[in-house]
Amino acid sequence: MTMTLSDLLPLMPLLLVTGTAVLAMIVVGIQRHYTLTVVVTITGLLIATIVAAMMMSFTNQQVTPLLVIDQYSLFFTVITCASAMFIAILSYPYLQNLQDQREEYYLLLGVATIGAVVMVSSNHFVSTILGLETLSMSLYGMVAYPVHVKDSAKFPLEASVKYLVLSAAASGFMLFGMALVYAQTGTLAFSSVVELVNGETAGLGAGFSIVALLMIIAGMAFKLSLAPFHMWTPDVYEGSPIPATTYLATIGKAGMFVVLLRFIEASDALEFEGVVLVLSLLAAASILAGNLLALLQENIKRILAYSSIAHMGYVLIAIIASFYVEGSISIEAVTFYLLAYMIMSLGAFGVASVISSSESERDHIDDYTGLFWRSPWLALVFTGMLLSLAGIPLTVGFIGKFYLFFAGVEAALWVLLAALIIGSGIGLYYYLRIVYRMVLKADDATTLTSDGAASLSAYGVLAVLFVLLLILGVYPAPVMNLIEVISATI
Amino acid sequence: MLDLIWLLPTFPLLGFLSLVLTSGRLPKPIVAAIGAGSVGLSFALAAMIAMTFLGSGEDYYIVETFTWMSVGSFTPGFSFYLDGLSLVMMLVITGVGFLIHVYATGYMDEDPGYSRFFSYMNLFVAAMLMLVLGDNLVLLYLGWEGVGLCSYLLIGFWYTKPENGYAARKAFVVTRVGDTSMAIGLFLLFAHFGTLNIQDLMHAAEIEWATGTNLPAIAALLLLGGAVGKSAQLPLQTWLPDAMAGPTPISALIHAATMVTAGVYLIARTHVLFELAPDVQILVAWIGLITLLMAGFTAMTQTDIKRILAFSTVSQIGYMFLGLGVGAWSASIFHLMTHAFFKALLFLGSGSVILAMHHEQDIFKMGALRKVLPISFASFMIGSLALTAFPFTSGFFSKDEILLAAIELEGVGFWLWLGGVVGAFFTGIYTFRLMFVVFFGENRGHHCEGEYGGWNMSVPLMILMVLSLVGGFIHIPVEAVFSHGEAHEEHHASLLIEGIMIAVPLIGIGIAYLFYGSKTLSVENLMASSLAKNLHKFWNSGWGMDWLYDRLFVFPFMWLARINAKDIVDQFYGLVVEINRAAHQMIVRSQTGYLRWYALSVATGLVLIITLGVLL
Amino acid sequence: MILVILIALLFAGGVLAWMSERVNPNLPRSIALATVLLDLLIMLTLLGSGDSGQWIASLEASWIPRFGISFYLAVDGLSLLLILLTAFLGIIAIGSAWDEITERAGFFYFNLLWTLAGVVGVFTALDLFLFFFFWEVMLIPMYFIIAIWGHENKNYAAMKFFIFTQVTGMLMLVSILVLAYFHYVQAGVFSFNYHDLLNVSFTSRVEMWVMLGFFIAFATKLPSVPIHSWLPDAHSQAPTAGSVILAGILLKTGAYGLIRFAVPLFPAASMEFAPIAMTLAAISILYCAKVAFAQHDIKRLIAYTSVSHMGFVTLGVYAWNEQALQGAVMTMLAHGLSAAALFMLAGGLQHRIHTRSMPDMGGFWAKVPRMAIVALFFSVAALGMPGLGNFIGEFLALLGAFQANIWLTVVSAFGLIFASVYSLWVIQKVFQGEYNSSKFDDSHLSDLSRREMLYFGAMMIGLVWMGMYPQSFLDLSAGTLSGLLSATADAAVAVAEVAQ
Amino acid sequence: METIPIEHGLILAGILFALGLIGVLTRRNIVFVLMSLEIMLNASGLAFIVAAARWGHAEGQVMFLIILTLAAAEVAVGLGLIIQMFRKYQTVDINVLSEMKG
Repeated sequence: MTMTLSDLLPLMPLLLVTGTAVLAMIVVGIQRHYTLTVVVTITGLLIATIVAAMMMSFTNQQVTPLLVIDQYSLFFTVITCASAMFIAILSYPYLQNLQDQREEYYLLLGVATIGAVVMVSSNHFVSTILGLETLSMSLYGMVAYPVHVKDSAKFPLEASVKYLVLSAAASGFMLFGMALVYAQTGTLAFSSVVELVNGETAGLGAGFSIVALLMIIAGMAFKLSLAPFHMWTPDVYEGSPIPATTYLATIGKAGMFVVLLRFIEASDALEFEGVVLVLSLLAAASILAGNLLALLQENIKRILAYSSIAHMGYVLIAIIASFYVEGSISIEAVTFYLLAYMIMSLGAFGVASVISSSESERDHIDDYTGLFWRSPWLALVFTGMLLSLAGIPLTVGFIGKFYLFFAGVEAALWVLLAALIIGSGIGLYYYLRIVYRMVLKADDATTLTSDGAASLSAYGVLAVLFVLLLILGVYPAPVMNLIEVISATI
Repeated sequence: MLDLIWLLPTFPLLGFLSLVLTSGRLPKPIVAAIGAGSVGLSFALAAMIAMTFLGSGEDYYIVETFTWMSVGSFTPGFSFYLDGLSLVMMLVITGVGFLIHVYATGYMDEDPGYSRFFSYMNLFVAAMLMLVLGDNLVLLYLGWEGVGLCSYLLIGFWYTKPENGYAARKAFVVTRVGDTSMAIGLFLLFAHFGTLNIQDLMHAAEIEWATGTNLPAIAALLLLGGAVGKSAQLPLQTWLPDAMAGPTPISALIHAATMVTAGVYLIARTHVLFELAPDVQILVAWIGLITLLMAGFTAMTQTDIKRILAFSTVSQIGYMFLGLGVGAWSASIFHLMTHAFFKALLFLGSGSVILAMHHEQDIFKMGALRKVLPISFASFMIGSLALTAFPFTSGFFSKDEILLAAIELEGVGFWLWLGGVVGAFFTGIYTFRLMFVVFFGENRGHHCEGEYGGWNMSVPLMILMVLSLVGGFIHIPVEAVFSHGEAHEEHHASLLIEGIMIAVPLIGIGIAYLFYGSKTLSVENLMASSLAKNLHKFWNSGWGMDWLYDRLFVFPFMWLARINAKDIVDQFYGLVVEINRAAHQMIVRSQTGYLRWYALSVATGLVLIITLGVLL
Repeated sequence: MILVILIALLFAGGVLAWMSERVNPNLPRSIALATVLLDLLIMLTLLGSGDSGQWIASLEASWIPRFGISFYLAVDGLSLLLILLTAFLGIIAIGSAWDEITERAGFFYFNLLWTLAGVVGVFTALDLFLFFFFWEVMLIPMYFIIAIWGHENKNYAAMKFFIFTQVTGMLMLVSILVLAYFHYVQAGVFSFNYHDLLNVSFTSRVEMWVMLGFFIAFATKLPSVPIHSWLPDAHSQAPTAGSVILAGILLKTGAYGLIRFAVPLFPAASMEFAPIAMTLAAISILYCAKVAFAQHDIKRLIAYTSVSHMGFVTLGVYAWNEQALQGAVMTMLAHGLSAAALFMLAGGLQHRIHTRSMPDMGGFWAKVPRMAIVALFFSVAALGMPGLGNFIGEFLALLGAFQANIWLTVVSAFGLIFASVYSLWVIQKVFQGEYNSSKFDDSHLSDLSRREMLYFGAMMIGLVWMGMYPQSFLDLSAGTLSGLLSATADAAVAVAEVAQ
Repeated sequence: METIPIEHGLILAGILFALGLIGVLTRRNIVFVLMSLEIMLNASGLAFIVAAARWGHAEGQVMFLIILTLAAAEVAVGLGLIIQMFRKYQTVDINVLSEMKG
């Protein structure tokens, strides 16, 4: 259990992120300077991203029993760090006018990213819990960040309390489930529950294992906001400042999904029919509930929250399919879809973030009326993101959905595919409703952009995301190949 | 010479195109020259072609131009087939057509739609020529639909009046019912013989189909459907009287002389098929008989000069059908030709009367016109005599032949003959009722300034008068066409029968004289009884056929259309939307905002999935 | 390569048109027109090169190797015919938008050209993934055209259009994937190549389900009862150019899909399904003709007649013999022109008097005689007058269908009667009768301009050409169709034997 | 030596867990809610201890320590929020936090 230097090298990205957080703290400690803090955070995350990307080609090892640094985890480390960096950039103009200490936000962001990186690298309950709680703990802070400000636009306090209480309860589920699995298997690493049940080691019975697995799954389902554990999502999304919402919706979801994927693959949980059934029900319920709930929503954040419920349901289909399908196609599907989901969510929230600020959140659908004629580029990006969420070609969302369909067809999950189609059909309505609002004639001709230089960087982020959206939508082959390679490592 | 036959429809078609493309910008004389001239050219050419053809002694002549379409074995071409039958038809169409065109140059003189009128007329002639000259049924169908279209356009020529539009649409739709039946017949024939070339079809049918079997009967019935539609026979006769809404030259050309006889032509053209289906053939006769009687009754009750003539047309075509039904093919075609002469004459005459009376068409508002309108009177007189089959007028010969052929038929022949004779009796009554009321008696108030129009209206009338008188002596060269269908011996009718056939119309004329000429008998007295009143009303309405069809077809269709205007299928999707909405409203209520409620849902979810998982 | 240029040109032209708006608001339309004209010229060079049954031009490049997806475009006679129609109607649509679209013209022409690009892609793609890709690509710009430049109820109409086509499109995606998966199982490699997938064999139950996925998607686009109801809304709300594109081209992609994909890929299931499909066709023909008659909104009326006419296409396709197929193709072409023209007329009327309500109209003949004659021409064409293109199509379709199914053909033939009822009703309501201007503002009621006459004239010549010498068109598609027929002959025989 | 069967220990932990959960559901005072959460987390901790006893590992006990830390952190953040809440609403009734819904 001793750490060697060769163990430290694979941990470089994690260490870099940690270093970033620490450095930012030191900077704040020496002198409060908003821009400097932001620059330090962004630079650190950027370096971590690059280093992780460079390491991908040659790193594949277990570092202590807790973390596995393989190509898959590095892939998601890259995505996580990059997303965190994007969110940091988006936060910069958003928080610029906050009547409070602004710098600590980036510390929280950095720490949350540490948690996320740990999560995507974990194949051990301890590291899962450590990562998850580091992430959650920081997010409570990020969600509640403008709580001191008198005229903060929304209800950060309410959001944070709700998130905290429910999330802690869910952590409780997960921990209890882990304890039961541990009682069954005697190890805290992700490992096959099934073998033990069937093997000679004294197991506690299949029913026991199922309860254990389902409790863990319930906890994870909460974090992924799968129905019926979804109810916190819209309130927390709505109440948080948009960059925090973005973080919650992207990194928070993706990290957890990677854990779920590794856990399901390692534990052979799908050998139990009960688990398959429950997961299928969760997927179907999430797809239908998410889309139906979003149907007539007037608040963009709530729409995106509900739609994220549905999207998590979509991805779950591929996870279920992984049990039936030979080869790694369904893992690739999950991976690609998560990537796509990150891009489009970042983009969609990014647009909302750019036109909002900490004192006035523009998250009502009417705020977007006529955006196409007032800020055509923003509207174009937003349209692209929404269409991608709806799964329309030319965008990465279509390729993602294609993957899901492919996995579903190979696994012959007809009922879930039907749910996917119905859900997507309903989804079209509310995505297009926003698009329609944007192309309507605007009553007033004011442009909805925040002031110059600060938001320029945010525009850059949106542009990068939009280009990614299109490139991956039109020519996804290179990324597909990469994903094919890394998925084989799970 | 014969190879130039494709020019026949081309001249009027060019006339049509030039008139349409200039769309009313040409001065009237030029329009008249193009309109009438193109048909005149066609007539001249047709006459030359006729002489060449008759001189050549050939039975038929085919001119192929180009293949219309070629899809697998389906290769109809723009090919023309000339034989005795199409020769007669083509001469009647171009000849009578030319006269009517000339007449129309005067008749339509004051109409703002002068150019439009002639463009439609030219198109009609072109289409009609296509119909009779086409060597395959698809080309025939092209002409068939084309004349229908022109008929529609010309009935609704005065488009500002909604009732004219209604009449036009009624004419088109009712005939379209027949056309559809005919189209299905075409499909059937093609499905069985792989060709729609008429001559090939007839040969193939003779060889492959046995007489009296089902298939030829069905095919013949379907074609008959087309024929009764176009020729206004029972049960599709209702459109023709309403079609009188068009200008009078139209009524003369389309609704008397040419188009309405297309059904007769079709049956004559495909007579082989009908001979293979004797039941259907006799049905043709019965349809003709019943139609001619019904129309005869109705004609006696009408007061509109053109409607009387219209019902008389229906009735006369009934004779032709009767003739077709009894196998008197050439007699029918003969009657077709003579009818074209005298009915065109009557209509044109009535046109002169109507113009002179300032568009008054009610005969009871006319009277004593014989002095004021001598030419009209003369044309009416000659036309009426021919119509009533007064001896040695044209109508006499042709009708005679049909009735004699009928009585020679075994079995039902006598009854058919008797019906035809009764019809002739009515013909006498209603024709001379018209004559006496309009041209004799006293003037009933309407001021009339004498003949309207110049030579261009009177000369055609005179030519038609001559034709109506002597047309019966023309020999139509159709023997070769019907060579294998018809017995060619002279009819040997007994003197008694001849006598009856001559006397009955005269009796009819006499009765008309007693009622309307000398007023010895009073219509009022006759009408006193309620039975007579009701009968009058019933006949006047055309035996209530319109009433019946309205209730059977029109009203239900309108009703269905009205109640389902919103498209019930669409409502279904509306329902889906509503369900989604309702589901949203329901489920969104679960988002109460209360933390404890959310916690409850999480806990319930946990219990639920564990229960499910463990139970399975 | 030429095929890529065809599509890329439209995409690029669209972007250019959009960008050029900043320079001059009149520039986009000229750019759009020039682009489509250029495209048409390039297409014309394809004419006459090679036998119509062969692939005249093709291009295959690897695209997404993970799934064996290639960028595979190819053109044969049938495709060429349809892309020519696309370009032709594209020009007409630009013409109809020339004066009508004044707001945000750049974005409008961008959408128009992108729709055309998608359609050309659909007609040329031979990789099923690529086909689906284009199938969906054309929806979004069409959505924008309706949603931005549409009329009073545009949001509803655009949304309905989009959801209908998208949801059924997903069914097709599932079917495509099942097909690809079976190919994978049977051949060991992933492929979405049309020629590869033709060889996939199924059990009959599976084949039926997979075929249905395709059929539903195509039947929605056609459209066929009972999934037609997006069309009347989309048409009545779309701007004129949108209606032209929708009726003229977009509907044809559904028919093309049936001919190219649904039947050849699943011959046995299709033959088995044919009676049902033909029944749906017959219902479409009669039902929609009846509903059309009851409409007051002239564009809705024409939209329903479109459904009715496309019923003949379905009928022809599922009769699956030479005459019927050629009839279906001719109907596609002729209806493309006649429906487009009728929508342009309706749009022109709306532009002039700001209403689409027929009860308010009447007696326009004297006011706008040229328009009346043009309207008469196209109405008459629509009701199937011999000598014009629609007749050839419908007659051949029925002629062929009669050999396949007598009773359904007879029933469908009644559509000819109904067609005359509603066509003449429109003429009566709009152009005949008394002129009464109290119900609308007639200050802008002017006759067709020279430019409009040019477009209508071109379409009229097209219809007369199709009606009088259809051979030019029939020859182009004959090779393709007979190839398809012979490829599916075995299955047809087998199904016929089972039926007996 | 008579050992306590592992099932008994786990059942005890389960009961505790359920009690905590019920507390979260029924309590309106947010302080009690936090306390109930503590009970849930500690129930999990107990389960780990029991399981560790079964296997004779230290891992489970380490996990318990982690849970303790975690619970402490949780409560720290929670109490911070409660203070803010009390400032704003002058109450610790959790039902006041229901402004977002729908």
